[in-house]
Amino acid sequence: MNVFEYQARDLLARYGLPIPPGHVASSPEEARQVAEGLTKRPLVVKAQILAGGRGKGRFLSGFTGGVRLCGDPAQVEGVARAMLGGVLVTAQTGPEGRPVNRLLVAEAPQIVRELYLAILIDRERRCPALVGSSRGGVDIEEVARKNPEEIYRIWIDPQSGLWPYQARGFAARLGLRGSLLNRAADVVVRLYRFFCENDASLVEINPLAVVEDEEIAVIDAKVGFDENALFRHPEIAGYREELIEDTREAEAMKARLNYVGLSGEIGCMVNGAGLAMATMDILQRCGAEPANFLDVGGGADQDQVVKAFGILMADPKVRSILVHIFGGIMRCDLIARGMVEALSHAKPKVPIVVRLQGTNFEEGKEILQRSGLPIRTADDLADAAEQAVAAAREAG
Amino acid sequence: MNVFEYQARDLLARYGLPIPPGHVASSPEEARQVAEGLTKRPLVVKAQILAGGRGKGRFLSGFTGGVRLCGDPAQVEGVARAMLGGVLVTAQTGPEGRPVNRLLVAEAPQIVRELYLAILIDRERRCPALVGSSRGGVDIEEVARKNPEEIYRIWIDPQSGLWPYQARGFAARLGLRGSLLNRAADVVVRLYRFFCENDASLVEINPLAVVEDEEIAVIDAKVGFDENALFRHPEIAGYREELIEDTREAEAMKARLNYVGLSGEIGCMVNGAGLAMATMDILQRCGAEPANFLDVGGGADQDQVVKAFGILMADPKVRSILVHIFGGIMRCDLIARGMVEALSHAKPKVPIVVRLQGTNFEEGKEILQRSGLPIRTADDLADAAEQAVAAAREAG
Amino acid sequence: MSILVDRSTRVVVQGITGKAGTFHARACLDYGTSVVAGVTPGRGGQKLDERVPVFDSVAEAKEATGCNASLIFVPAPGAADAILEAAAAGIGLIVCITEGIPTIDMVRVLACLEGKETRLIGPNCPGVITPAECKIGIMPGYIHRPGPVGVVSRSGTLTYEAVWQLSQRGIGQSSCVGIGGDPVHGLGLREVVEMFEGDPATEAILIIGEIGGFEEQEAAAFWKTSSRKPIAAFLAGATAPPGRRMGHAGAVITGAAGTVKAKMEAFEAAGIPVILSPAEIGSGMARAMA
Amino acid sequence: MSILVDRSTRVVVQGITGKAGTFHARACLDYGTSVVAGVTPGRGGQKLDERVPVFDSVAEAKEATGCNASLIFVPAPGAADAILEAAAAGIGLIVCITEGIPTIDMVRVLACLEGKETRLIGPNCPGVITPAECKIGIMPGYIHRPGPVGVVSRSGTLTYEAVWQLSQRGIGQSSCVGIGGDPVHGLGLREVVEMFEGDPATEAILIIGEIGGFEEQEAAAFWKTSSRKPIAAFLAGATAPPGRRMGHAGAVITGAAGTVKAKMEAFEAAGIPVILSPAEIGSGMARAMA
Repeated sequence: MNVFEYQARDLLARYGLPIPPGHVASSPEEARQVAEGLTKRPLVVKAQILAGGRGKGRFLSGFTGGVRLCGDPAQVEGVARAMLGGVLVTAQTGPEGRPVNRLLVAEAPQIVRELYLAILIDRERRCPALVGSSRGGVDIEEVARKNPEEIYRIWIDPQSGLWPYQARGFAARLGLRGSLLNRAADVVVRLYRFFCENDASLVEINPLAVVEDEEIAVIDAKVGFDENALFRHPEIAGYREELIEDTREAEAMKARLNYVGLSGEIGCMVNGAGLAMATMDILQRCGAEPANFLDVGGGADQDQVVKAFGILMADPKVRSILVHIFGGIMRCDLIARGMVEALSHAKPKVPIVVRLQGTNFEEGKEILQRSGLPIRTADDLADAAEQAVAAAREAG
Repeated sequence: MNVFEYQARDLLARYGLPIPPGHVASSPEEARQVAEGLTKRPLVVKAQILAGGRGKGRFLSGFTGGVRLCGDPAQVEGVARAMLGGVLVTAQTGPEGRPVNRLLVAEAPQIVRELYLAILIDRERRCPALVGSSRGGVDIEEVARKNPEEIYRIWIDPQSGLWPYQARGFAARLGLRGSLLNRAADVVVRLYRFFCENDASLVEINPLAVVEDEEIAVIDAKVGFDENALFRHPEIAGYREELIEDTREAEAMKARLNYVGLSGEIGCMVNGAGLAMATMDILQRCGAEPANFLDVGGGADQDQVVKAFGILMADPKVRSILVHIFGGIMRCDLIARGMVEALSHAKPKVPIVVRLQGTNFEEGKEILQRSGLPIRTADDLADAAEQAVAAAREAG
Repeated sequence: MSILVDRSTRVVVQGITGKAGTFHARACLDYGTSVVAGVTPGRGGQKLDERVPVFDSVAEAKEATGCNASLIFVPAPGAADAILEAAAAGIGLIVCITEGIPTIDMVRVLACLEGKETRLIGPNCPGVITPAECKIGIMPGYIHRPGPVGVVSRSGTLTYEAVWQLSQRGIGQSSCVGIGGDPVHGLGLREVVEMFEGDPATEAILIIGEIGGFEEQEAAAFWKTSSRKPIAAFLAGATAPPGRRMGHAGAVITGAAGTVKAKMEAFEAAGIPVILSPAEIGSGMARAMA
Repeated sequence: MSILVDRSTRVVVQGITGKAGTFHARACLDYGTSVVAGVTPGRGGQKLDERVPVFDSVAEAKEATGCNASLIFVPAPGAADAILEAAAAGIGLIVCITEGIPTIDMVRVLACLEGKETRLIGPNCPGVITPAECKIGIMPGYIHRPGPVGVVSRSGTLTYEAVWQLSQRGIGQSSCVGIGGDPVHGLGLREVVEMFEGDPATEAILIIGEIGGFEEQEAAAFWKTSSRKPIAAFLAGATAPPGRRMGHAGAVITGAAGTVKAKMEAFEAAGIPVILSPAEIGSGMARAMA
């Protein structure tokens, strides 16, 4: 779960990381007030969306740049007015862009040098890894492709943790010396503590900058958290609602469902992540696109099934629904009961294809049949996918 | 550095340990107020001194028991009046006893069973150790002597820490089952976290009690901290001043000196802990007793030497002073200068014997000679000790 | 012969008194698995269905019953502890079904297990089954039949689908191992392929992979250099958008190595046939074995 | 021959630009020790007295100078890190002078050093000297003279006193090792006695012990079973009150084993003569060697 830059800054600031003063604003007036409270100039206004490439982005309105330097609070207010409520398109957002509802207004220190610093879990080595480069401020994937020797990694023993000498060695490899060596090492130590104590999945500082007066500053921070660990970080978990832009995903989150909104026309409800992905894959092979990823999992109750099915039915993009269940922990009869309940609340507007297999599949089929609802059943995966695609074409 | 029971309770409470409600009081009226704020009966009033055996202790006034059960706030006030300002003598205080300036007033739950639980650093195995016994509430050293099989120990890998399953296994060994097993394991886990996060040197819960309603309660807690680690625990370091009963030690603490007040007649100033202990030992072999242990260490500056010497001179028990320095990091000339400065503030009332050896000893001797002060010098340790003892006898 | 489990395996179920633990302990018993003990701290002394004794700890369960494999249903906050408890008690095979364990917990667990004899399968996995002998997991037993194909998978229900397609065609399984969908887990794809290579009962191997990580590539590299057994593979997640979590925490594509494309290339380079449609896993495997 | 250090030892001083570091680096150089490098992070590129290069890290120092021993003066909050830095750089002998390191830091350090080749002396110790060859520590050099007695001690200045008494009587030292006064430290009494036993240059052994811990007992047990070299011991702290910290954090008597009485009994049981007065260490050692 990635959080907004302004949220990341707030969390990192508690660990004493050197972050230029600034604050979030959600109206032009508020942006001006924040600017007036800041002492140094110039200032920077940054659109808060969960995607990179903001600097080179463009608003649908034609306004250019999701990150703009301003000389004074009046200019900040003007830029804020142009950005807020707009939709920002960047290389990472796709052509539909992302709505901008909040801005970060902050001091913009003079940057002498840009570095890159990240911490993540290396799943192969099964431990946290530090990644750094003396070439920061640019797309790190591109550096990795073109100049792999300029990317430096160390792996941290999870038992003994990161010791300051390792952080200093790391800072030295980023080309820092003198007092900057110790300051950067301190940043690395604090960032690692933040990473571990908050169950982060990724912390990426790009750029970590050397600024005026031999100081180090965190200019931009991308922070993601391990969703499995949110139960022990209620405050961070509380950010979740602010983060979701897709209303379908917001609904799914409330019902504790694994849901990812996509742009296709076939709504899918599957149990198990692998089967759900395979179901999406076969739809594509049949020439259609899934409207979503939805794994109802093994532990869902009937109420969650009702809600899951409701989200699919309410999605205006959906032309047909494919329910694909291979019962294991999940019982097919529970799925069937949930569907029947959901369909008793609202009549189906699109065709529904169901394939049930595994635990209690016969009982499930019987429930659906007895309900008298217009549900098509399929015996295998290929049949189910083909029927769903065909139904969507009819409906379209 | 051991802290008072009421301080230990406050610190442990932050870790969610089950501690019966209560509060410290330093006047009979305050004790009554605390008692009125508590809901359950009976109540217990406990004299706050840094020594064990309080329950069987006796005040110099004749009042018996440093731990007394009371039925109501009025009785609490009466007991508090008898204890406060008194001197409590227990098996551990020595015949001179300890002054009682504060009391703990707390609820006294009904105890079903008493257990023993402690965490400390095992210096031989170089790791934290848990020590427990199903025979709590009594002198654990005696249990260790008479029923060693009733004491159970586990050692914790400092890298991976204490896992809950180990705590459960430990609780099971103390004879707990059912919900008590899980509750006691939770206490062990929290106590270990407290131990590590606060650099404790000892945490001893005796008794850890099973009380009414299948609950666990911390009835008495003895907590000590690693003095070397106080720099990272400013709040705990702040307790230090409250803890010191000996005014000489309070002075020494302010000057950052390693000083332990003793009851003999020869004041000692030595550099190095081993040499200081050896100096005390030889005094005793000569038939005298040291008035103190004082290690000025290697890093002391002249100002600390002046203060150290001042404390010896101000001690009314001191009949002669022995200065014994083997210069290493410490330079003998600095010691000599410090002594001359101290003696310029106050005339010596007792004879002073000095032995200087090691770094800059010749310069040190010369400084003392030139000062014209009545200081006797010795060439070796035996000579120095004999002179100091003889001088004390003359003076006595 | 089989890998990991057989008729002699004696299972302790950790978290046996919970809903999932009770349900699946019964299902395993019904399948014929020797479930000899359960563990729920504080519930020691009880019995499940008047036949499986419940203990306070794995150590006690092992001492009383000689169990040598553990099946874990303990909820996520306590699951890492349950794994280490089983390992400390000397359980040789640990199957952790629990979903949603924080990644850093698994990092710590695996660091603690390093150098120990214990084998961990999972977490967030369906478990392991040797058809007609022993089932330690949550897979529906009836879809399996004994036979020559070793199945290893990062998925749960997709494995059932694959097994179902095999069984429908009359192709039985030597053992099926779900290694789990979390980014940091125990036994890896390559290790299981290596076991199948050494297992006389396994004549062919089916890999069910998915997006994320690098394990498919490692398994492919191993097979290419060290195995001559027929093999086929399916990969889920060709259509998954990068950077989003597709249910499995491990299935986030964070680098080029994690894409289906990269994995497919690795399989093809190793000479491993890749089945393109999830509806053709059975037929694809039959082709590979022909 | 000697134990631990000799003319070929090449020393890096960690914390060389601090007051104590500079003072003692010079004193070691004056004694003839090859101090080839210093380390202070952020000060790389400087030189001490225009001859000892300063580096940002031990790894850099080692690469540039081939240093194989480290002498640490880094203040307590950073000392544990400095020890591990030296160990990670492959320094074989680490002498940590720093006083006041938290016990739990040393617990962590020793856990990290476990299984590694590195030897740690200290912390809170005077260091090690092989007279006329190499001094890595803070002891005054002039009190020593080469000779047959191996001295091992838990104390600093008391060791100087003991050495001084030996040298005054014309009894030289093969090596003198101060293992440090902290409860959790590196090399132990027994290990050093064992080294002396194996060192041809050492003909007799002097142990300076003190209250607290169990190391004297272990050393005594080793000597009794495995050494025939003449030996004597002195124990400081007979008059120390129990439970109070006598300067050394390790010198708190917390159990019966830590008392001078218990240690004295162990020495006597092993046949090791105990010198009763600190003024008679020289004569006592001479008697033991006669």
